[in-house]
Amino acid sequence: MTSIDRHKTLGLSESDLRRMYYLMLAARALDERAWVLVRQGKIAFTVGGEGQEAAQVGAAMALKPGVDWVLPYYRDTAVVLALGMTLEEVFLAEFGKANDPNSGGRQMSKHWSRPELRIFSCSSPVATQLPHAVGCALAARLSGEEALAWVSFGDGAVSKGDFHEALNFAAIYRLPVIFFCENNQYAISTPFRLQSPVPRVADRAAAYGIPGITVDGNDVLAVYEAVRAAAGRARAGEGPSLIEAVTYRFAPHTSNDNDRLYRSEEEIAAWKSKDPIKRFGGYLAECGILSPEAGAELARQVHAEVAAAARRALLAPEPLPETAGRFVYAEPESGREH
Amino acid sequence: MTSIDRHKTLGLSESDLRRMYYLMLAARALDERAWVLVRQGKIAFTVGGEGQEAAQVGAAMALKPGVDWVLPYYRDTAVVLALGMTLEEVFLAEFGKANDPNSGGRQMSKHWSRPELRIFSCSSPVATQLPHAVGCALAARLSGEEALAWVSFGDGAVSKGDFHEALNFAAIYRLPVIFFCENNQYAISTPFRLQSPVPRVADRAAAYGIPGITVDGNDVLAVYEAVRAAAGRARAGEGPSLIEAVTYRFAPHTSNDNDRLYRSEEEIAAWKSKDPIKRFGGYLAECGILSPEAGAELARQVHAEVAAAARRALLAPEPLPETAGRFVYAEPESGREH
Amino acid sequence: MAVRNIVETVAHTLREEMRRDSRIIVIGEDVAKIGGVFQATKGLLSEFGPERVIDAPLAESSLVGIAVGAAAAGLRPVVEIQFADFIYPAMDQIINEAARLRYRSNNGYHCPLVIRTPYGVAPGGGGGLYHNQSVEGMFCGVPGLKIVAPATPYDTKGLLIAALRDPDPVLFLEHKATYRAVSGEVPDEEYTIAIGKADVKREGRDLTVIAYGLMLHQALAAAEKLAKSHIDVEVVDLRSLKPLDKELICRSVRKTGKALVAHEDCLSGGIGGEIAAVIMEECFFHLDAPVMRVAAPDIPLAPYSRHLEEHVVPGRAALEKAMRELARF
Amino acid sequence: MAVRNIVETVAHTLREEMRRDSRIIVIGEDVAKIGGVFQATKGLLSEFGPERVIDAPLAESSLVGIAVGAAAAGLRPVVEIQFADFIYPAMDQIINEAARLRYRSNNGYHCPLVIRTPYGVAPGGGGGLYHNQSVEGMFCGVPGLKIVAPATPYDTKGLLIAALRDPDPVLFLEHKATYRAVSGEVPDEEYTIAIGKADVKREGRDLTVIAYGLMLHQALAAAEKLAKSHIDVEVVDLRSLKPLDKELICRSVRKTGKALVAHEDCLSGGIGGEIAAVIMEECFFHLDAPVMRVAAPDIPLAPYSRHLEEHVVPGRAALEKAMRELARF
Ligand SMILES: Cc1ncc(C[n+]2csc(CCOP(=O)(O)OP(=O)(O)O)c2C)c(N)n1
Ligand SMILES: Cc1ncc(C[n+]2csc(CCOP(=O)(O)OP(=O)(O)O)c2C)c(N)n1
Ligand SMILES: [Mg+2]
Ligand SMILES: [Mg+2]
Repeated sequence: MTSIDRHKTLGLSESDLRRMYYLMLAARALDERAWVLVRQGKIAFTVGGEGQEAAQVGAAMALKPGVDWVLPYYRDTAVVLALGMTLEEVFLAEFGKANDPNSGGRQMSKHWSRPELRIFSCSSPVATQLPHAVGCALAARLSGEEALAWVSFGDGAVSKGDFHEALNFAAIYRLPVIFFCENNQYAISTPFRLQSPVPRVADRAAAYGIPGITVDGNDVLAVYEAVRAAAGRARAGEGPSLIEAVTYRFAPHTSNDNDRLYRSEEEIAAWKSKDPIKRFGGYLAECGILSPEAGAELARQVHAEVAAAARRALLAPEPLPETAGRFVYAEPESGREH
Repeated sequence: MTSIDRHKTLGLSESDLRRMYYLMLAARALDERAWVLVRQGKIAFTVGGEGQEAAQVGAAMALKPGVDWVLPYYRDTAVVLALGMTLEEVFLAEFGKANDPNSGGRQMSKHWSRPELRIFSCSSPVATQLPHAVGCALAARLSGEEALAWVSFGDGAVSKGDFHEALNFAAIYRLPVIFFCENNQYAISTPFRLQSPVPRVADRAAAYGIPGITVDGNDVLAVYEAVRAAAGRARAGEGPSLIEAVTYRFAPHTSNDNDRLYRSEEEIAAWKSKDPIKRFGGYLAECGILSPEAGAELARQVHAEVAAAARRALLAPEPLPETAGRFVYAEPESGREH
Repeated sequence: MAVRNIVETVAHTLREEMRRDSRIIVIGEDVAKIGGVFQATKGLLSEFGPERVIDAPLAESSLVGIAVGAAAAGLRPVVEIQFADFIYPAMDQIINEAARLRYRSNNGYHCPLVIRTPYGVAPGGGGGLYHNQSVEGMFCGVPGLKIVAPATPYDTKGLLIAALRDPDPVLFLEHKATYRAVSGEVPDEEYTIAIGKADVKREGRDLTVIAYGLMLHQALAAAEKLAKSHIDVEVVDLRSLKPLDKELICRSVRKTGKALVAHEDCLSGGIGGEIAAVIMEECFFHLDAPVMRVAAPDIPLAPYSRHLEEHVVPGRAALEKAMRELARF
Repeated sequence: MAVRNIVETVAHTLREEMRRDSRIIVIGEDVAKIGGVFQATKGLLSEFGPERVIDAPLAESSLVGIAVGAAAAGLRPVVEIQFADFIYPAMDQIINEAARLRYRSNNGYHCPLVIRTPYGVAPGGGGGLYHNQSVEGMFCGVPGLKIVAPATPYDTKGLLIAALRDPDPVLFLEHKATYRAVSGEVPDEEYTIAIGKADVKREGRDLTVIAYGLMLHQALAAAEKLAKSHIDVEVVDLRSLKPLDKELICRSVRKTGKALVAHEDCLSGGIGGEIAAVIMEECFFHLDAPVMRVAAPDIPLAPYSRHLEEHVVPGRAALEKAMRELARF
């Protein structure tokens, strides 16, 4: 197998690869646009996944949209796009608009929720979603569904008791859960070595007797391969897996962060030279699937789409103040199935 | 090395061994007496460590009383006796008397606390003491003290987030902590296999990059050896260890439990045939340190001591109702150093 | 109509609802094999099997967290927290997750979850500082959560069915001292009691006592004693602590002009402050006396020694004294 | 005398006390290298080193738990919870451990621990449902704990020193909207303000407003406006939420005959109910009107969209309206 056969071995078609590349470009462009909106004072806050697109797209491609429970965390722009959320929907959340399908403007942006796509509701407290994923898997098993639960989180989340308790339960009951850590080296300013006594998040899997895989998170195909394998195990009743995608966050933690206080330009530059998008673009060019020129054209097109989506979202209506009290509890008249 | 040379290799003298045997007998007799007191209606509640004496005495013998921070859990009668708590003091707690040095009758029995011996205050919520031990070790290091922290807990406690968070922190900062799990196979009715996806608690150590040792918890010398080695590592600045002493609880969980609902007479009998006290008595006889006759005589003497201590404690004054409100906060007039 | 005590009623009602609704699962520490340390889930494992009745690992935070995920994904989990004193590790999942799920997803997800837990002092039970606590005061400020605390077998069944069918998270508090001590007739047929509805358990004209759980029974007993002194006490059983039945409370207080709120929890920060404030806000000009509170002093509940415990835990005597004082106004 | 804002005062006071007492350590997420996400621990790492200023792993439960152990073993830990919204995982360690340690050991151990945390809504800050919460109502029922919530730089210094020297656990609440918005003179010398003492920030005769944190400033501003309508408002700054300064509160209410309690937290279960109940108990016959409460509605605080946030968070306008209404009684 030469290096340009990798996607074939994985059963990915050329159109799959083009879609993956498109998703990575789109997520990047979207996140970058959000920073511009913050600087323009149009939104109060943003958080992005720039640099982590390979990890996110690789993982999402291995899931069944609308079937599997997906519990992404706040950096997973590319994940939700891959599952079917539109650019405009993400921007509606960015602006906190009334018809933001995630939360109707109640949550910070990137706090996902899309029941129709089985994208679970994401809150801010770190790691609380891990037990939720276990619960989704439990529900799926009990209902006789084939669904698995995929949940992502950062390297910081691994320190929390929730991580331990969730993996422990999932392992005891061999539940179909994929625990997917996007190890981007930092939890805000705190470097991984102050978060973890072991060099790899995947080393933690031994405590639960489950597979622990470390994968190059900037290699979209490698991530896809690892998650697909874990999904196979999950669907075959072989229980949970822990996957660590080693990657890097290019931008500050959020729009409230100044990352120059805790990491050097050199460090950032070194990681940027491993940009997962460039890398995947290189692979596509090498395979003759997308020439550099076609890639550049695609990037332009994506930027235009992103800009248009942002513009449309900006013009969408704001939430009505008097709706602030709705849905603290069920409303009988809301017509929703309880 | 023949089997009867073991204690010499460990540097334990004959009088050490006699003391260890005495402590095991005393703890057993004390715990058993407490059950009688419950049946007599003299106390409302008890909990005991019968069957776990080898683990407890073996561990405690490797610690420096009054120097090391000791955070025992509610089964550790033998641990506190080994550190210097008297039989009468334990009974004062059993009866909830005013001069119970543990809590003055405020806590359930076996909820230890003895500042003079650096025995930490033990509460009921499972596993909360693990981070406390880490904090004690942190304080000791910062004060330049040579003290380590030893903390014990059951197999159920391993499931809690506190376990994970405490080991993680201790490992990152290489703090002198010995995490000592008395794996007695059950958390109330819940068997270890429903608590743990891995066969050994010690397997968890891999997640923290620290030594994880499983030891026969019914072999007092083996436990001593393991804890002494961990203490050596801790004092040498090599960080924490996780030790699992595999043992069994002979009695019901507490006086409120009916263990026949979840385990068979055969299972209990099989473990009782491995009674750590009989086993150690056999070793002492084999070594010619304590003949069976002398052992029996010692047991009689211990029972008399225990009975006398219980009688004295029974006659001690009850707490005065109007003291119930004291020490919710510091009292300026109490004369205690803050 | 069967006569049952409260713990039997819990087990019986769970069984009946589990037969009717296959989405209900029961999960907690020691709830399956032995049917719970109080036997509140007795018999469920043998009827419904280990898929629906789960002996969970000792980890309250994920216990609730897993139930939140399962509830959102279509099940109807019933979590048992073995003692209310051990609910704190799960606060994050209860407050930040369960109670906010519907709101934050703009009605996209919801969380039909029941958290059952025994609370309160079992007098002389030797439970000490960690098997006797009341926690309701801490949760009554959590929007998105409902809290019920029935005091009779009849109300237990009706409210438990209502909780199990409620589309939002319900904290279901069972006073452990009532588990076996309080028995009563329980209809065989299914019925619900609306969450948020209080109940006048004794009518009276002179003053209103508002209580729940064990204190309800103490209040009723004290009211009988006062009746002999020709003081006619109305006793309101709150039953639901969130939402509060302000309407019924105020109707009663407007009638009697005097109110006493009783709870076993500490005075400061207990739910009594909220109720007293509501009464003042809504019925100030009907009040002939300040709203009184009978509660434990601000001391950790409850010290082990019976001598200390009795001193701390408010009982019938304290209630009676306060009621007489209030009547004298 | 330097002029400082509140967050600078926190950092400055910590530094001064750490110089005086080598037992003080600061531990929290991102407190060392970057000096905290709000810069409240800025400069401490470089002066005191990584042994005393610790960037802890992301784990609030053990963060407090480790500090409890360290406090009992002789240190004086200051824990930062990055946002009050993230304190819930630590509830067990705060309530069951820190607050009960002295009591349960019959004065054998104690826990001199300060937990600092920014709380409250930063208006328009985009913090959403998990960076805006108020948590004081939840802790005011915990015996063994003290709670302070200063509103000015002067009080921040005095209360922080008092907290750092207190032998018992103190929850130190810093309203994040005041961090940079509120500045004032801070004496250079050391001084303490007794925990449990409120302060009359504005004298008046017609009605008493009781507030703390950001609401104190809203109340003062509203009082100035009402002065133009010849309504003379007394504004009490609670400063300490536990213990409450009942004496000062009652002295003021007895004088004015009218009381309004204001907080940003939700109405139900907020600390206002407790205060209203106390006022009624102690000053009933001095009251010319019911004690009023201004608070957020029972809605999760606070939705992200500014349009929603503004609707939910009580501000100066709501206060002013209530004050006028109360004055009319
Ligand atoms: C329980 C909790 N504590 C603290 C925070 C504040 N906080 C938000 S993100 C974050 C760091 C998370 O790091 P990591 O898990 O590595 O994810 P990353 O942001 O690096 O992708 C922290 C401390 C929080 N949201 N929740
Ligand atoms: C947080 C918490 N949850 C539940 C309990 C109730 N409880 C007391 S002991 C116990 C089992 C503990 O088992 P293990 O840790 O194995 O210790 P063992 O009693 O077997 O020695 C449980 C569930 C508790 N004390 N604390
Ligand atoms: Mg990270
Ligand atoms: Mg055990």
